[in-house]
Amino acid sequence: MYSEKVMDHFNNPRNVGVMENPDGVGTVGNPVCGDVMKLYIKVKDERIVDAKFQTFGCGAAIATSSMVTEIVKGKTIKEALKISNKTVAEALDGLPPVKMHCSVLAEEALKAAINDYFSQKGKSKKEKVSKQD
Amino acid sequence: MYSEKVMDHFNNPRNVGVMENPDGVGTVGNPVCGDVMKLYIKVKDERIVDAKFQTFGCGAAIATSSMVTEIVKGKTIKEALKISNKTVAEALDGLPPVKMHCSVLAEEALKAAINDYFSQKGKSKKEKVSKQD
Amino acid sequence: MRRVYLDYAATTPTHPDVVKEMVPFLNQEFGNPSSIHTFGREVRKKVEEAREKVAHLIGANPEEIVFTSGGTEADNFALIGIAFANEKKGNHIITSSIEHHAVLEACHFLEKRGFSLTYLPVDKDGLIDPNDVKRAIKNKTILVSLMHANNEIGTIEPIAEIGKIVKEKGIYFHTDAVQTAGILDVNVNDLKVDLLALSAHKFYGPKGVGALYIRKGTRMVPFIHGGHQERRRRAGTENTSGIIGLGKAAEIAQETKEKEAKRLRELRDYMIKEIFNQIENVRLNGHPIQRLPGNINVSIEFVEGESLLLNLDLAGIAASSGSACTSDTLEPSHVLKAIGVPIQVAHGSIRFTLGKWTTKEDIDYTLEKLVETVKKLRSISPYQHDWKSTS
Amino acid sequence: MRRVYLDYAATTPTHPDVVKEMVPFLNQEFGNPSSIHTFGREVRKKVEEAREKVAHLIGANPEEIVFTSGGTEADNFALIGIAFANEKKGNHIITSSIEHHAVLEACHFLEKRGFSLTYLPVDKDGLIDPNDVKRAIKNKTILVSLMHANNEIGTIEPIAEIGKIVKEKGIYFHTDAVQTAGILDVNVNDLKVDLLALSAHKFYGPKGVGALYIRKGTRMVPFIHGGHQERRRRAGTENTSGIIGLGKAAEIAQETKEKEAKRLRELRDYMIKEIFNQIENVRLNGHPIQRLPGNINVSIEFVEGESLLLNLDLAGIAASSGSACTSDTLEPSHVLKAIGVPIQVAHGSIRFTLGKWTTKEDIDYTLEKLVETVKKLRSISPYQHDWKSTS
Ligand SMILES: Cc1ncc(COP(=O)(O)O)c(C=O)c1O
Ligand SMILES: Cc1ncc(COP(=O)(O)O)c(C=O)c1O
Repeated sequence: MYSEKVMDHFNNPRNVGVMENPDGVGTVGNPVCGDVMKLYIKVKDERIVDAKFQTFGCGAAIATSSMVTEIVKGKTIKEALKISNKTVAEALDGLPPVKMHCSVLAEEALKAAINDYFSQKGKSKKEKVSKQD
Repeated sequence: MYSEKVMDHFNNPRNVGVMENPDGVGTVGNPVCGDVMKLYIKVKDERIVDAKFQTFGCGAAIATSSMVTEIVKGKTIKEALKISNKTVAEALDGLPPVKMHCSVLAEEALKAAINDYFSQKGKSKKEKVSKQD
Repeated sequence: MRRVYLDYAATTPTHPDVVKEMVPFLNQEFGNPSSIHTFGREVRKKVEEAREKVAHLIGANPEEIVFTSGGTEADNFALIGIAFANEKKGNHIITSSIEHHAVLEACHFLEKRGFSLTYLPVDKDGLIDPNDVKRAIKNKTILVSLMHANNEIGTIEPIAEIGKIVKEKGIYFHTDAVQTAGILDVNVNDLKVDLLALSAHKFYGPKGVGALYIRKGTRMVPFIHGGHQERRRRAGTENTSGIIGLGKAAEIAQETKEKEAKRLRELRDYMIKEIFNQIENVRLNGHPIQRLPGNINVSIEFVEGESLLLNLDLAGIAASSGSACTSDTLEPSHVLKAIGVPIQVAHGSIRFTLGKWTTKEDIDYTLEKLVETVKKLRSISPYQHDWKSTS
Repeated sequence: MRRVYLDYAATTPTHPDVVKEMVPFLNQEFGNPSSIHTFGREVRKKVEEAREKVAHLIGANPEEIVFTSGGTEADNFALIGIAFANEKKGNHIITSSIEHHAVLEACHFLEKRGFSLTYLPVDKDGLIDPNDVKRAIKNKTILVSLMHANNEIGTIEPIAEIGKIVKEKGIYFHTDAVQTAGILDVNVNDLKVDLLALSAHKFYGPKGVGALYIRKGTRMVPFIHGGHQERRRRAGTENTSGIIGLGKAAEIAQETKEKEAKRLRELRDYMIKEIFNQIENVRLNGHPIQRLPGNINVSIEFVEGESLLLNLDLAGIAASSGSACTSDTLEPSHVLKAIGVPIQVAHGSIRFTLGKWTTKEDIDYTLEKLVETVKKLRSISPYQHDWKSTS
């Protein structure tokens, strides 16, 4: 069902946990739908220097959360905004069709965290990032 | 499907063949239906002293023909007229339901042969035997 | 790695003695039972012996047993066969909201073809109320179809009591006994049913073979049309090795089911008790007592079911989030919904089903891994502190 | 006693290599392929491999293969699934008078439910005329269903030619290839069919499993309703060992069928020639050339078929009077009737079907016993002198 990469990230998720004093936090999903992702980022000079997550959800939800934190670390905010759900899914060697929505959730969580970062920086009005599909 | 007795009479039919100068001959059935029986009897002092048959038909048709000739030998005409299809079927340890009509055919062949015997004796008007079901 | 199979309600391994009976009918005694030659007649005899064994298991006459390709076909046959044969009499059918998809989807098919369906509710333990059945019966009702025990939550329904009501009204009564035949005492006369579906692979027989009991005199049309097999009630060359396997499984079940059920109930109750002892915020789904001997279904809050299953699988443990056939969808189970489990809680549901080869050691190992996994998943979850328990 | 099986068209022994593949899936790899745990996933993989092999055998894509409980279910599924899904478009279906009961009885079922059927005639060799198909097509025609080869008389129909006609009209085309799949070259694109039924036990696979090819985009409803198996097109827990056996049988057939067909044609023609040499008043039923490699069907006048079969059976030889599933009735075969064999001659018909383990010695032994038996039965018959040959 899942690729080896998915299973690896599911079984040994990277960057799990709460971040103290994050620069941005995004929470997406809904327990009724079975998936909630909370993504924390730390930003220095417009570059994401650390990322952490907490996720309630299926195997794909946990793996995509883990993968997106890995991908995003070291990227500039600009670069990070270019990360799409496909980037995440491909980095995991693909996801089953019924699980593609988890990668969308991961993308949304990242965008939400970056938005939060902008808000905190008082930039929210100028550079509001819109949710992509 | 068939009892051992049926298979025995089918495989080694008793009294097969043409009878020279029979006292009565009955032919029943129709090749279109898949069964034709021809029964010959020799009568002495109102007693059937010999019987022979020729049959075109299924295993049950051959076995019932064989059995009826065995049963009838040595019987008086009166006794022979009491032989029903059930007598024949039971003597063969039963027949499958779809094959019961073969025992009816055997009974009819016997009745036809006896009728023929009566006709030849000029008795046909007085003692005509009616077909039973 | 230790491997522990706790998904006996999804399917069971075929008993080695059953396998031994089956194999010769693949290659040696391979005749078509409809053939009149010796090759065919030898097999015909064994098929009829299997029919007797299955009949015996459920207190029926052999002529009342029709072999099918499994429980699903048997359920479809019962519903569609009765519906199409009796539509002049009426078009109303009563069933429940917690039936297996084999019944529910056949009902949806019939709805599309002009039949009217009533889906009865169940209480919080999954029980159908016999009074609801009584109230639902109309002039046009031709069939009531209710499962003997539910495959997800294990609740055993009051079929005999309902049977009495349905019989009084002169309506056909079908029960899906796929989860109980070969496991519990199942008798068609005690249950007062006209039709009963069973499936070999739920009691140590092979997959792909089952049977429908059809009470003598029941008016129905065939479901699979063709040759004269099964007294013209089910066409198609017989799955001879499968049928003979089903017969053997029935024979073994007849002898062992009582003792085995007792053993499983003890293991089941031990496991439930320990889950409650060792994990917080858990609820048991299904009736606490009127319950299949091997069924444990719990909702573990703040944990999502699939990750639970996958983690257990990585530890060698096979469990299920419900019925195997729905696990490829994302919708939470219709059964949990029907008993009123909140959706976010339903997501954290897991079913362990115990069987012939389950040991206490298996249960202890599973408990250990379950506790570990729940701890881990809750620690990853953003909600371990925020969420309020809903139980 | 020597035992000679010449009823391969009724069923075949499962190939030892197929048995070897199947058995582990009963007891060891016993998981339910719908389960997401390892026990289930291991089996799912094998089921999908089997699907690929079956697809490969008939030139299809794996997603176009749906496993069924045999040829009969596959035929029912094709006819009823298309009919119910397309009834808004039309209610007319075309088939032939020599189809297997699996098709004919499904047609009768549909007739009772408002569909209109045309049963095309055949010529004296059993051939369907493509022009008849063309002429029978109406505005309301939604499906044409014609068999690839006849199971009784072995005639191979011009399916590709008919497929061209049907396709031009945009009508669905089903072929019952139960007697040809695994035996001849069968390719769904060459044949231009949208649906094709096959059955494992006709080519050295197990009984009780088959497949329906459904061309991508074909509009149809499921026949068995329930869980999500087979991409929701056929519900019911999969007969895993059976499906894996079917896959293996397909693989073996792929490699061996061409050579085997050649070998059988030679044996077949030898046997036909010798029957005509050694027995008087015999006629061959079915096409002399467009004929299944292993099929011999002859009417032996002045002899009744069942006694012929029983006598051969006593000599250890298994043959058939037609299709196995009709041999429990007394009616002469509808196929022989359709090709114009007089009824009294039809009664003396016998079918020998040759297969993988048939040797020349088997044929010679059979010829010897056949000649003996015919002689014996004709000598018992009241008609050996009186009857006129009708041939
Ligand atoms: C209650 C119930 N009914 C019907 C079925 C279907 O039976 P089968 O798997 O043999 O198709 C199942 C199991 O899958 C079941 O648990
Ligand atoms: C031409 C044909 N169609 C359909 C069938 C039915 O297939 P099955 O025996 O697998 O049900 C058969 C054989 O019995 C057949 O010969």
